[in-house]
Amino acid sequence: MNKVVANAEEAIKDIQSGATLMLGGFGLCGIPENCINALVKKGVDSLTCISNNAGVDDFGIGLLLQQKQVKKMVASYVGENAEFERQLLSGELEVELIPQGTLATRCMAAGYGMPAVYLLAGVGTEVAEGKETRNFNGKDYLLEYAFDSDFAIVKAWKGDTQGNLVFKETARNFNPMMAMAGKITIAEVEELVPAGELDPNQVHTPGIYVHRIFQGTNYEKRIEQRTTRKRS
Amino acid sequence: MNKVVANAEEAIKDIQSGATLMLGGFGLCGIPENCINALVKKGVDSLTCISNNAGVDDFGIGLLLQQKQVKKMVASYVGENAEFERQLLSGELEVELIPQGTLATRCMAAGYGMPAVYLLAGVGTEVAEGKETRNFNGKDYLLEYAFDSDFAIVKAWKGDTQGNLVFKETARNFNPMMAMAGKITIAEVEELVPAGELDPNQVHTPGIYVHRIFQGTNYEKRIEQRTTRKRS
Amino acid sequence: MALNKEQIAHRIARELQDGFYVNLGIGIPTLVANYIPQGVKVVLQSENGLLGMGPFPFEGEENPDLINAGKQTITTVPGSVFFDSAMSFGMIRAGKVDLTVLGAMEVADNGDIANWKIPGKMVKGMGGAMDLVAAAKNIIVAMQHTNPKGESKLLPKCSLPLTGVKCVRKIVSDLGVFDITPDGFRCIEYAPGVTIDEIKAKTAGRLTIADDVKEMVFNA
Amino acid sequence: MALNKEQIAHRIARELQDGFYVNLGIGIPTLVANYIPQGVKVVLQSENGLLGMGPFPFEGEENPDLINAGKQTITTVPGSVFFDSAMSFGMIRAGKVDLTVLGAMEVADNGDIANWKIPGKMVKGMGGAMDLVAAAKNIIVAMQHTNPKGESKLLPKCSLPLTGVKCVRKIVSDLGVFDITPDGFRCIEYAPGVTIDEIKAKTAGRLTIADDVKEMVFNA
Repeated sequence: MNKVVANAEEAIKDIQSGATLMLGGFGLCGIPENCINALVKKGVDSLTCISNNAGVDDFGIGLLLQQKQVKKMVASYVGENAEFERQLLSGELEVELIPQGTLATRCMAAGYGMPAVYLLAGVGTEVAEGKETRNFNGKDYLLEYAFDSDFAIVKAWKGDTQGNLVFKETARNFNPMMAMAGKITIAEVEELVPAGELDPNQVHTPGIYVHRIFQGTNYEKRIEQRTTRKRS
Repeated sequence: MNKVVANAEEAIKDIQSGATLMLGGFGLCGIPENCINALVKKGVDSLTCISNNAGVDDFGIGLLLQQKQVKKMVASYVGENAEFERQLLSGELEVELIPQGTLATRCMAAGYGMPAVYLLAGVGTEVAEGKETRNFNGKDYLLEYAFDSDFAIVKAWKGDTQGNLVFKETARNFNPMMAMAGKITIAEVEELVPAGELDPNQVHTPGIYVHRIFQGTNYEKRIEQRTTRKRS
Repeated sequence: MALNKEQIAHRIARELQDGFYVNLGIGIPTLVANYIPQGVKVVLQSENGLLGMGPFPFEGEENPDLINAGKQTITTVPGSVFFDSAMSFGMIRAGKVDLTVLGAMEVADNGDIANWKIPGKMVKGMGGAMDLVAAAKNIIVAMQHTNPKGESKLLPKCSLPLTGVKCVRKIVSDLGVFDITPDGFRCIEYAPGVTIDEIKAKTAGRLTIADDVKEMVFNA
Repeated sequence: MALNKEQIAHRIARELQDGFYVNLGIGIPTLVANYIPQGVKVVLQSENGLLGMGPFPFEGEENPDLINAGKQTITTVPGSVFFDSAMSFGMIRAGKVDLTVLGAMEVADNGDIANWKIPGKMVKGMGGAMDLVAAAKNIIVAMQHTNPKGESKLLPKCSLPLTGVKCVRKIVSDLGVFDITPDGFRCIEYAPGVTIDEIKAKTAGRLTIADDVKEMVFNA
């Protein structure tokens, strides 16, 4: 049982062009920086990326977009990226927009072995078009299917050699559900510790969901909206 | 926003006869001992209890059974209780047996606002009788509904004044899902601390799900199967 | 005189009750946090995975791992808790959030809301808005009563693609406060100096005026 | 000579592969943990909410908050992790557990299993058995080949209420090892001293004998 790999290059080495990837993070917070950089370097293309956002032009998934490695983006909000907009308007890029909670829950459904769940978001809107609607207790719900993803790539704060993961603050976001949902799950962590060092009461993602893990390097952790207040 | 109550009596004071209650715990591990004792003392009856097990004769839900306070038991396994068996065979007690994972997931569904989910357990067995079956990707699943419960009563290790809960080891079990699923959720904890003392990264149940909290007393924590090995 | 953004936020803050869990959207709704009445304690939810959001950090103390749903750097308050996005929307869907405040491009007199998409413009996505409006039990919209061309944004029917149907309970616009009722918008307060006639002229949807309609008062 | 319980467990342990996540049921399956082959590391799951179950505690070190799915006091190993029961069955349902070993009252030659209910007797419940058999991708049954009356428990069709359908992959009984195939039970090993004729006589369901069938060897 050796889940530890040397680095991002080794972790992603069997990701081929055309693969479907889940990528953790919300905005630029908690994104798998090392693996994204390795995917850019490897140059695979025609990727389908499931991620809440699409990064900015020169960071996160934006780096994959710049190299035209993404065929389809499945996201809830993609507003921060000029190259994304260009490719979308030119028809080079396919986009499927999904309500944020539905996106999260479709990942969770996959991790919990539930093929489909009934959710409220989008009832009566164009999101409901083509979807099965069903009424429970007087309310309409949409049938939403679990995602099917070849790989899930997540970023955690700490991890151990068995693949157990702990996330930090709001960098948790989509990472735990995606970690549960990948056929192969790759985790990059800021700090990799030996099995037994994490408090077993306080692990967010049990290692059973994680197939490969490595300690990442040079995290930039770029801030998207730096908002502050003055000391009074 | 004052969620803290003095004790179990105050926490359960509006639970009336005929109520539906979820009670956390697996076996005798992680059960809300104080609230069960208070329910016995209060003497409410005709209760519907949703709990994985039914305690033993003189501990846990068994105490409610002895006083004939339970009308219906919804559980996955009830094998440890002679009075239970007597009431069941005499027709005094109604029992609905549900696969353990389905029980857990029907609680979770309630907490996540999902009216129903598709689950595998029981397909092709008598558990499937009368249930809707649907095929996804070549596999049959049963449509299982979220539980609807007036109260959820859970036991945690630590809690804070805002209702945030942390569970210990396998005493976690059903408690977090039930905490999410009650219309009113009551939490008894071994240690109640001021808001801000728990690590916000390491809370299992966010306080938004918890309506009343108190520090319990005199936990017996009875062991059901004491198994040991000899020092070699 | 029509309310400014701060005043809209100030008025909405009066809807907060002690113990409320509140989700504040981007823009004017965010400002509501600055006007929480004394003696009222609320917990702010950020749908990316936080209960107990605090103010922006002091300069130099920004934490890239701690942002709100608007991707802004924030802080936490004592008793805060982090969770994943599935649980976050789970608690919204299960009705655990007491109040949601968000902006809108259009609201219809039956409570329909449109705030995510303008045909012909680049569509950036709905983010969490559809989840919030579909599930929150109490939705207040903070908005300008008219668009820059002076056209009403309180309509008989939304012209833009919907975000959610029959979900808005109350609107606080620059002109007044409006409940959504079976009879359409009901004006219950008007901004200081704004006339009922002006409100009638600028409201395209069905409108009634409450018998006890009154002028808003700002003491602060 | 037919295998004893320890030998059944010993034989099943040979199915373990390095890195497997394994759920061991109550009874004989629990004993499998004592025979994990050298060089093979597995992680034991207990469906009440634990990965990384260790042996029973030393006397005096029992912890009431730390039990397995059989409600027995246990310990953990380094790297263990606790979680709630919904996640526990979620990982089972999602196929993350590599191997499930459990007991059975009856198995049919199509892989159906019955192990939870005997009509006329007090029904104690299925616990997690139905979830496990419905979802596990690899199920091995540990069982006696016949009941105390000498009747076969490997049947053409289960007579007892089912726990799951077409789910068992392999049986290790006191008489041998049997794969479930489209042609029914296939004997691939027989217990030392047990004859094929005895196996045939005691198996009521469809049975084939593998060409390379061999006698089990226990070195330990």
